[in-house]
Amino acid sequence: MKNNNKNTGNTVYLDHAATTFTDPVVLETMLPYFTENFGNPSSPYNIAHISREALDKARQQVADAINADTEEIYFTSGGTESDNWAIKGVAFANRKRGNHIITSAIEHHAVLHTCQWLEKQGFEVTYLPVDKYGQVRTEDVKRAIRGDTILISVMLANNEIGTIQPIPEIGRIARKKGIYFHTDAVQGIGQIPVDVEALNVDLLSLSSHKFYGPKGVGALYIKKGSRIDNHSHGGAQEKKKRAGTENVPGIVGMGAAIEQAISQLEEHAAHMKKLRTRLLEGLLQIPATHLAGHPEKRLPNNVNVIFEYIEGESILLMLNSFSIAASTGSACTSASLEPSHVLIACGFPHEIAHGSLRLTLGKENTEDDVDYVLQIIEPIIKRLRAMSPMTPEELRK
Amino acid sequence: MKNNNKNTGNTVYLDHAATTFTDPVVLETMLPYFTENFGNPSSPYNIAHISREALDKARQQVADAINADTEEIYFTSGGTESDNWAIKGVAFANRKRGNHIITSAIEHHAVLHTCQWLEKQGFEVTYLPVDKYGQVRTEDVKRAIRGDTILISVMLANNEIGTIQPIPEIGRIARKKGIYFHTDAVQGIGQIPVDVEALNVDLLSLSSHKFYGPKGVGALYIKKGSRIDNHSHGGAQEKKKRAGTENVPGIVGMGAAIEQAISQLEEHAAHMKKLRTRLLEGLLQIPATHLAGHPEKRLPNNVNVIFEYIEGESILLMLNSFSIAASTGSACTSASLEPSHVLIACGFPHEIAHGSLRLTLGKENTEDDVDYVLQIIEPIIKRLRAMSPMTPEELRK
Amino acid sequence: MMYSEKVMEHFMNPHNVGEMEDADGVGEVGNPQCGDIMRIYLKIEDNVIADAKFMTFGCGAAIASSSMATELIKGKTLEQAWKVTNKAVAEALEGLPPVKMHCSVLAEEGIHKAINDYREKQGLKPLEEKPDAE
Ligand SMILES: Cc1ncc(COP(=O)(O)O)c(C=O)c1O
Ligand SMILES: Cc1ncc(COP(=O)(O)O)c(C=O)c1O
Ligand code: FES
Ligand code: FES
Repeated sequence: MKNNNKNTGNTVYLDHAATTFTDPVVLETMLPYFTENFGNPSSPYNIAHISREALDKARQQVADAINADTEEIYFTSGGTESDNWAIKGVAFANRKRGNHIITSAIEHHAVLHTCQWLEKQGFEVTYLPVDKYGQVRTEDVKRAIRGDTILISVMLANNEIGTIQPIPEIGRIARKKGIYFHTDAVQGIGQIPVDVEALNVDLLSLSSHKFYGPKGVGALYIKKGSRIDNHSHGGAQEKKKRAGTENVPGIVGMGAAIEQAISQLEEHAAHMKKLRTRLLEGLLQIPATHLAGHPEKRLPNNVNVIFEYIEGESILLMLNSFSIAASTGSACTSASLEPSHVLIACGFPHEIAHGSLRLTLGKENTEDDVDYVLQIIEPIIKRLRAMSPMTPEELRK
Repeated sequence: MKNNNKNTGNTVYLDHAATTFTDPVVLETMLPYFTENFGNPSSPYNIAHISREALDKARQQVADAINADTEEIYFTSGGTESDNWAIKGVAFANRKRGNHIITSAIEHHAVLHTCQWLEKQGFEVTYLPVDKYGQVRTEDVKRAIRGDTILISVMLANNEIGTIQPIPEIGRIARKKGIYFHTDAVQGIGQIPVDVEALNVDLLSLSSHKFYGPKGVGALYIKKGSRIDNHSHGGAQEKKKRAGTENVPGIVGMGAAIEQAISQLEEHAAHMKKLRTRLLEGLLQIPATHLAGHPEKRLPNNVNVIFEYIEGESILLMLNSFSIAASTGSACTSASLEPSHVLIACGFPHEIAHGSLRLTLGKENTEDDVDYVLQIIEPIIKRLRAMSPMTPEELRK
Repeated sequence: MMYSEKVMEHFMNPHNVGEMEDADGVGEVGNPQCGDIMRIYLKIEDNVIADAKFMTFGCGAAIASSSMATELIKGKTLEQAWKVTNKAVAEALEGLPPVKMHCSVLAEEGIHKAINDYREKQGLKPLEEKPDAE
């Protein structure tokens, strides 16, 4: 019954939003850059020239994937660095123009915690609310804009509930007002089309390990002419904006992975949607189960459901004992002992948010995986509800 | 005659200070973490537990290598990030105590450019001069200290001339005054013993690709109790000080590489010194050739010579045509068209600094490599001098 | 997983789960910070805990702690049971991760509340919580 995938072994891995394995084809492209083609791209001899060309190629692959120019792509160490750089970099470089920033309540912590830190540095930040599906309302964006607003940052698609945000519309508003617009596309890329022109963005964050590339590498798209502080100081790498010897194998891997992800986009999305529908239909058969996030405007690989009366970590533990890997927004798995800020922003009460289960599909998943999960999960929910003092009588049987 | 190494192919690679290949043994340890053991270390299921344990092990390996505690090791994306974080992080976190920083004129750009940037933010920076061997004088450190000095940053060993700095002594001075002391040990580790206790440092930077580990990963040692700002904001990784999904394969590689480097330290240094002596003796046979850096207090793998009357880039080009990879401090290879700030700080006039050649040995180099280089280089120097209007008559023959 | 084998054993196959119709003492506690709820039922005969049951809404540590705590107090006098600390529960579980210690505190508090519920029904003065119950 269980899938036996060559990467995930006998685990049914349903946490692709947390990270993906590096595709063996991608890893293959990286390997020569660890050993033979190991030269420092800044060096002036043949062996280093190969590294430089590899960087150029990867930059082209990333640029092509999001319809940007190669000079607009800056490699970073991951999505968090890209988000931190975009937001701090634009904030400080444009402080003379104003010190107000707009973001949303459901951003990834890489954006939220950066904004909170900026508040301590004297910036003012508006955190936009979302509707019950986790969508930012464009009218709220319009209303939040002030004369001193210098940056808007709203994610393309949410990592927990998969809700896709109205980025092109927000971008249009931002552009009309001459306000920088950043989007965190870490979860979107490889799942839905990402085109910096169509999205009307000035900055866009990517992270390689979310689309079958290696961990520890990402990119920031910076539209030509944008005013942004350099991220780090040192050598002349990345046009002097982000110093440090380049992670050549990682960047090569990111390039190969994004090219593959884009070339397989439609096929992949269709596969994901099919599995998602099957999975979701099965899960919603379980009583007192709710979908979190938007029913349609969501990432094709994201399922997020809430089982009332029980707690997410215990669901994960039981799933783990059946070799199913998943995620939850329960407070009990977070260091802060607060349930997911995303579910709370969608209006779920604390005790309900506790029962969340996120299943994010990946390309290696099969219908058998879905059926296996459905078969395993129902008795788990029943057992946990049987133990819970909150479960109403009729659900205990 | 030429070495045929399985990593450097038919290149005689003598630029190990720029970067090293990833040791195949190290790469081997990394591979499972790209594919099977790919879980996100923050996730609560078995497949992720393996990643967490791998991080723990690597952190132990790095801690052991420099005689630190595991809680004092923070993984970064490389030496540049470590330097940037150490200096900016301490500067801003301790601004209330003072805004004066001391560093040296021969630091890597990752330190120098960071300090220059801090000057724009209102900090005052003293750049200590060096003697003709490139050494900072401890009396100069003492003299430079003011009531508002909050940080001293002096590198352990210089990347261009290999000169080893009196770090334990500077550390003693800093500690007595209660001033944070950072050292950039990027070039030292794996070549000379590095012990944070013996060095009296509070912060120490490392970069994996300088000791046969992968590129794109480094570490910052932060002594317990140090006051330093967080580097990036987001998830709770690296004890909330440096957010971002960990580069697990890279970190595993860094751990394996540093353990290997330390276990082979003496043997490696002896091998390097033997080759270095042979190489240097041969090079100094060439007339009007000078050693740059300290004759004894230098990294065992570093040779830096200056050939009068000619220019480094042309030497590199010719060496490259004979498959020899090397480096120069000539202005002609630097984007800024300035010769090496290190050679200038040592007192070499501009036109002399132009003729520098850095050869940094590595573990795969052999006596045959050295003999090959010596055989190739003499006629190259002769040819270039024959073309140069500056060459005195007696050297043209 | 971050839990000990013992925790997983008690989580996967918890002892003493269920409601108790004719309980002599019931204690319900919850950690508002975390939104978890634990209900402890006691059957008491001659000042001895003849049976204990629990219902818990919470994480793996909370469920395993409920199971272990009820197991530990069965057969003990009320005075002995009162002295079963959250530390004893955690130790019996071969340790809990530091961030999960508060889940075992819940078990200790639940037992105390159930014992005092019984005492009050008997017209006895409730026992006092030690201020440093942690
Ligand atoms: C939406 C979003 N933004 C940013 C990040 C951070 O990326 P990384 O962990 O690669 O730094 C993640 C993933 O954790 C994410 O899902
Ligand atoms: C002394 C020194 N510090 C810092 C660095 C920067 O390290 P990285 O290029 O890994 O960021 C280097 C190498 O380039 C170096 O030699
Ligand atoms: S002579 Fe051409 S750059 Fe110096
Ligand atoms: S019940 Fe929430 S952490 Fe244990």
